[in-house]
Amino acid sequence: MKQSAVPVATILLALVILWYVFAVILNAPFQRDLDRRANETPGTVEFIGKTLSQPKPTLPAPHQVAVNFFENTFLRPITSTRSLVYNAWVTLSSTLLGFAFGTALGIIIAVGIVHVATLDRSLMPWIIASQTIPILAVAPMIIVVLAAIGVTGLIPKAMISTYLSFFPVTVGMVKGLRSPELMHLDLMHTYNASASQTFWKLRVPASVPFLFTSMKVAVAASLVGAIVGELPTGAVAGIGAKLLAGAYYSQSIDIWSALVAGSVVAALLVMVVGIAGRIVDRAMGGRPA
Amino acid sequence: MTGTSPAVVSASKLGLTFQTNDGPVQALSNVDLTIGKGEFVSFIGPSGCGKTTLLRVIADLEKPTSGTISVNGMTPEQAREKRAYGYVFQAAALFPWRTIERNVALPLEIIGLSRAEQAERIKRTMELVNLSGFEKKYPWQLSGGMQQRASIARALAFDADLLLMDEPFGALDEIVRDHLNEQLLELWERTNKTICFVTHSIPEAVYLSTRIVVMSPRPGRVTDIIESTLPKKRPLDIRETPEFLAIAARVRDGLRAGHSYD
Amino acid sequence: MTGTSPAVVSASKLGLTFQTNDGPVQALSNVDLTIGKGEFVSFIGPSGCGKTTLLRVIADLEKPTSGTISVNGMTPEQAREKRAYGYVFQAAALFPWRTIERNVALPLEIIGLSRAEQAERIKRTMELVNLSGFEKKYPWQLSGGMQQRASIARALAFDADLLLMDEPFGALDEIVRDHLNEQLLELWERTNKTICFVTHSIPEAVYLSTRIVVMSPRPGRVTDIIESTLPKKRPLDIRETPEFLAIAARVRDGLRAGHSYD
Amino acid sequence: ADKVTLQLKWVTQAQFAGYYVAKAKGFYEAEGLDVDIKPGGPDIAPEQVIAGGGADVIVDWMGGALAAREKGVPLVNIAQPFKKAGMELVCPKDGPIKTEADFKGHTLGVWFFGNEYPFYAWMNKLGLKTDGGPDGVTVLKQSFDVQPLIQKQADCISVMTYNEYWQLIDAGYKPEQLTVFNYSAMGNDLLEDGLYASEDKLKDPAFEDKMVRFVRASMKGWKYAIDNNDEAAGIVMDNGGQDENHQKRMMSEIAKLIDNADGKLDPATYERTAKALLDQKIITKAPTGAYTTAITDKAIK
Amino acid sequence: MNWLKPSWQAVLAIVLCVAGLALGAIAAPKVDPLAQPAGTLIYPYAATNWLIFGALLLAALISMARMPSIVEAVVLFIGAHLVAWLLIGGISGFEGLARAPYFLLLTAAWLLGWRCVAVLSGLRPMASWARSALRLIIPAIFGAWILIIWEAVTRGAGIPFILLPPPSAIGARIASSLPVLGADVRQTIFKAVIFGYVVGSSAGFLVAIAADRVPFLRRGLLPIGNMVSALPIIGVAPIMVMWFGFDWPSKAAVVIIMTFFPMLVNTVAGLVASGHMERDLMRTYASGYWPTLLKLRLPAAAPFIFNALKINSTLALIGAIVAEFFGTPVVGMGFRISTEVGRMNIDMVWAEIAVAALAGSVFYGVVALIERAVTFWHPSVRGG
Ligand SMILES: Nc1ncnc2c1ncn2[C@@H]1O[C@H](COP(=O)(O)OP(=O)(O)OP(=O)(O)O)[C@@H](O)[C@H]1O
Ligand SMILES: Nc1ncnc2c1ncn2[C@@H]1O[C@H](COP(=O)(O)OP(=O)(O)OP(=O)(O)O)[C@@H](O)[C@H]1O
Ligand SMILES: Cc1ncc(C[n+]2csc(CCO)c2C)c(N)n1
Ligand SMILES: [Mg+2]
Ligand SMILES: [Mg+2]
Repeated sequence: MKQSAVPVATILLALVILWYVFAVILNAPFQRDLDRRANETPGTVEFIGKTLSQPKPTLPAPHQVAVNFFENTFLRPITSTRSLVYNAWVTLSSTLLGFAFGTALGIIIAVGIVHVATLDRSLMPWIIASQTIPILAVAPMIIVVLAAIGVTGLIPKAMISTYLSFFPVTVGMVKGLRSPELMHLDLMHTYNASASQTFWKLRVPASVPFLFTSMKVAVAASLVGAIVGELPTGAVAGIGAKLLAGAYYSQSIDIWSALVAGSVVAALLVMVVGIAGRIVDRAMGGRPA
Repeated sequence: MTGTSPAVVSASKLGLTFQTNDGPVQALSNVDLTIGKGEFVSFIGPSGCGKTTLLRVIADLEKPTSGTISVNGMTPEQAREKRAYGYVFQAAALFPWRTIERNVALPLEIIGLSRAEQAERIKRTMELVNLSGFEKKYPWQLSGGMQQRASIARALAFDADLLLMDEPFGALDEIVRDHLNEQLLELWERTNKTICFVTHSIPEAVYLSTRIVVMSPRPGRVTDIIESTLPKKRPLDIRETPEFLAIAARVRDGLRAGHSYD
Repeated sequence: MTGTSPAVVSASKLGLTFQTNDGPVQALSNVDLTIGKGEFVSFIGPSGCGKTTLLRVIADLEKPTSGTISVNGMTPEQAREKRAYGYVFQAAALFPWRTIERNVALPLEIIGLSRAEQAERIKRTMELVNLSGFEKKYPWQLSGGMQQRASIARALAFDADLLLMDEPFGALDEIVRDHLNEQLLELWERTNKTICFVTHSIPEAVYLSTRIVVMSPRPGRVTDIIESTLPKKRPLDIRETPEFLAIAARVRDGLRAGHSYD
Repeated sequence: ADKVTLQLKWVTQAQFAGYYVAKAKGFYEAEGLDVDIKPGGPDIAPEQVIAGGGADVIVDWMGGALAAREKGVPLVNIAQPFKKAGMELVCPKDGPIKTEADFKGHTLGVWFFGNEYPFYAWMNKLGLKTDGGPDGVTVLKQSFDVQPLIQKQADCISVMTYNEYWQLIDAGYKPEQLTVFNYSAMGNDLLEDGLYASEDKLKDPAFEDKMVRFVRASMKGWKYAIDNNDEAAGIVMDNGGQDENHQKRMMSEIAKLIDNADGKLDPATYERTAKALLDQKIITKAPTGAYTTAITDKAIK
Repeated sequence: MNWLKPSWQAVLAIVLCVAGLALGAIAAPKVDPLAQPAGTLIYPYAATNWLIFGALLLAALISMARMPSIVEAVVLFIGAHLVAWLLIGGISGFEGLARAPYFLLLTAAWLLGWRCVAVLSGLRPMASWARSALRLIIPAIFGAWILIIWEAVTRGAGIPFILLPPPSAIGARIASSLPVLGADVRQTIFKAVIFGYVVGSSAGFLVAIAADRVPFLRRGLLPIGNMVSALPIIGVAPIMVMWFGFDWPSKAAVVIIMTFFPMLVNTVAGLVASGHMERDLMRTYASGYWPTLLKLRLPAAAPFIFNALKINSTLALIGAIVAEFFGTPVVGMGFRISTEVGRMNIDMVWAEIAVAALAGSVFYGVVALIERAVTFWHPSVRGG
């Protein structure tokens, strides 16, 4: 953890510099338009300064985003609907719920596919097909239908997260549950171990590396799902709502600070899953690389 | 075979052909064999002659492609389902995420033994293979020979009436080997188990067995079956007796005959 | 050591302690050893005494925690980077996605040999270990002994001046083993390679070696170093000579002394 | 009180101030109604919500409502608060387009999701193809912002008089630097925000009465909002609107579209809208019974 | 009783069928709009009522007799599908009027279909053509029942067309809109998806390698790579449109961002999957970083990398379609979906979704086939 501080900082610094360069380049044409319409001819330094301080820039400069992010994170009471902490929390809660459901569902389906020939043959193709349905297209319909039967609030959003996150888990776990060495399977066979014993004592431990890798992808997908799910619910609160509100009024700085908030949440979630994975690996006598 | 004791394994015209990417490989052909209760049968033969394959067929890990085989009068599958045998693989096949102790406990968990009984058996077998003190280590923290001993302990803890052992002592030094040979004989005598034992060591085969099955390669056939005339009680120095050496010579001849060198 | 030929391996006060979840394990302690060019040194000792660990230290696969070691006058790391040695592991370590032939070719690809030369070396070593005809098979389609032979072929094809072999013939029957022993001696004589050889077989150690290092366990120490007085040319039946048996007896005694049984 | 659920077509903004004001000022309560206002979004189709039973009455554009009616959701216009359309096409004066004659060969930003009908009707009238060929115009599906113009990806873009137009002004364009093609001014407008309910439900006198009260209170809300511009904007802000200044400006622009706040549908505009939709094959046969004046007649005496 | 071989599906089907009989008419009658004395009622299922009950009971009963599995499967197949056919045929003209027995019969027929699939899954034919035929037939029957239930429920319960159209309407729409669908597929899949998939997956792969190669990057790049994972499409898509224009390159950029992370994470995990002894072996050859990577670590990582490729094959499609909700030319699957929703042409929306599902499945299937060929040695492929 400690050793990563310097590299992360270095790379972030490089990114920020790159970001500034792009901000100037991307904001310049519009600034030139503005100046032309206003009949002004600023010097280079002044011009660059202006490109970095537009109220609705094409690409906001890092400091603009940082200021906005800081204000919305620390200067507002966390109960305020404008607080990023509040909005991140709203999104996070449906992310976590959806992730929990998605992981559970993904594992259950994988277990079914690995153990039941009928499911292996018939279900997998349809699961794949289901994943190609663009959620943004069906999310509103799902939410309308659910609202009609009285289900509102967290659950519909979490369902979209679930839908997006179960698939990586299924794919990874089908592979992982089938990854034990043949000799280990033979060993269990000689004990006439039941399917559930083989499952718990062999397949599950063998699938752990696949599980945690899949869960990292799933938790990220789940967050995307939660954000997408916020849109058709009227976008009242959450990171998705902030994004949308920013988009209506081209408030690019708001959009970017919401994006940054989303990314930070994502990085934290992925890190937590990674740490959980490492703890489990350690508990399983994992050999240091 | 004596015919008096009931057959534990009985194979006739057994054959097995593997289909591989570049054509079929005949691993067993026309194997006829009967093993009675309480026998100690060693299998010896050049590398790749089908010893492991034969053991795997008995254990229902491989299906023969011709001929018939029965174990305890049942199909191998039924026998396996009745947990009729314990198997020691040629490689240790320990689970890397379990400590040695938990590896030995694996079959005991599966048959549903109580914690206390598990602990008792683990302790006993770990002592038998001289691994006490390594209970809490993970497999990769053990030397090759120690891993092999752990896998023997696991099979012995399982305590089935038929033991299938595929070169269990291959990675052990002479002294440990002698010790384990003695222990195994003692166990066999005491419990009247039936043991099928693959080895590459002629003295080991002669020392342990009531019968020695000599096999020859491609396709794996049984070329000779040698009944041992040694008494049941066998001190280690029986290995210097002329009787012992005579049997060993006969095995060596059988082995050489089936070999492609010289 | 004679001191005339330059030292290939020279260790002094070598020690290695593994840190494990339940405390440190001292695998090597105070090992002093010099191996000259062209020597054939066998390591023998009870299971878990540190033979593999010592070989791994020489090969720079493990860092000693005390003492010093040099290989060809360099650190083990430099020697490894100069590709000073070939290593045969205790397990076969074949890559499952490569055929046997491509497994043997692996080191040759890495040192960048031409296709033609690769083919030539593969053919030669595959014949040497008697695996011709199995070039196109995958590892899991081979018996245990065949896999071990493939891994020997791989090391021989690599053709380094120092060979580190960890129980290379453990899974082979006596006849193949005798054959490979002869072949190895012949190769050693012809090429003046230096060979470090771990084995559990006393006759094998005596038959092959110019020196036999006897080790004792926990912590792994060198308890005896036995110079062989046998001539360089050794027909197989040298194993019946009294001289041979005397050396073997001395090794056995050394081994027994370090053992925890009897 | 009787429960009524209203589904809006878009997010909370002054475009719907009348309803929020009516709720905040207790006009609904006074009529014995308990109104639940559900904001919409870019991918909420109010027609689907009402079909699924999620709303009693919706705010919709007539194009969408008539299309849904043909697909088996019998929507009926019960009131038409917006008399004029707010949509227009704007082009910067320093660009290539000054008049309708200049369109050929250029890229125009258009909103879809049911908002594209007036545009296509107009192009139809001008005889311009919309397939991107050299003889026609290239159509760009515009997202909900004015970026295509700022990025110069389009030569003209769609705006609402009350919303995106002001974003252009905020972005530094001066009104005199923009050429505006207003659909209402050109007589190409199709009816925008109206209130629609289900024909089946309206057969129930109790429901009809509820709607009468709802429309009466809503129009009272609109009138109040027009008269108290800044307070109305404040109420919108309280309900989740963004950017107070923007809402105030929007409110005053909306007031120009509301006209006299009687909510009555002008049959002539209705006929023109229906015909334009028919011409473009958005609907296949002339709709019947798609509106009723009964509600507004009772509501506004 | 030796000739009897009960299955719970068939028994339950019979129970449901009897319950249906007890509850009366399958669907409510309606007023005939054409009949002369106005107000005359016409009744549904007048001719087929007994045929439906009869076929169902017969198929269920026969299936429980002891006979070759293949015959049983055929009987079940015919029974289940005949009943479904008659039910759906009979409801036309009476949409929304179905009563409880309609749904009970549908469930019973579905149970027979299920039993049929179960019987077929148990078959182990010798001929290889029969095996491949089964491999196709089983998912096909499963899928057919998804469609049958969908059709029967939407029509039986009279679900509004603009909420969920029946599959038959979607099918008709697909047939009549092939040119439009073709153009959309070309725009979305052949341009944005394939390009974005290849570039995004490669980028994730290369960054993983870079992070592996340079420890400094590993510590710095991976946390930042994790941040990319959550850049939500809806946040990023408008920005990409801003940067790369409204045509397909901006969609490809979104796909790149979406596919990057799964590949990054999986490659990183895969690179540590090789065994210790194998890595030691390569060390003894003083094998450099790249040979070790190529000859040992990448092959060992292949199962993980293919996982990412599979997940990405569906993600890429979602990404491209959703990105088209923002600013596009007037062609593309996402464009069509979002506009046709606005026009209440929900059948067209589902037609696009069906095409997307088909394309995604083919895409996934191709990746899975390549995986089998490349990782033939892995226990999961060798059979575990
Ligand atoms: N899964 C398999 N697929 C194809 N061929 C196989 C397979 N398993 C074994 N064989 C082949 O069958 C033959 C017999 O193998 P087996 O493992 O039984 O030999 P073995 O007698 O145990 O040899 P060893 O003493 O070397 O272990 C060999 O030629 C081997 O190549
Ligand atoms: N990676 C490791 N971590 C911890 N302890 C280890 C590790 N490797 C080996 N050991 C311990 O070091 C000691 C020596 O092991 P080593 O493998 O060198 O024995 P060996 O002489 O090769 O035995 P064998 O003949 O059984 O192969 C053993 O007690 C073993 O448990
Ligand atoms: C996707 C999308 N469609 C339409 C509009 C235009 N618009 C702005 S306000 C409003 C409400 C109409 O009642 C509408 C339609 C948009 N901005 N984004
Ligand atoms: Mg074998
Ligand atoms: Mg060792």
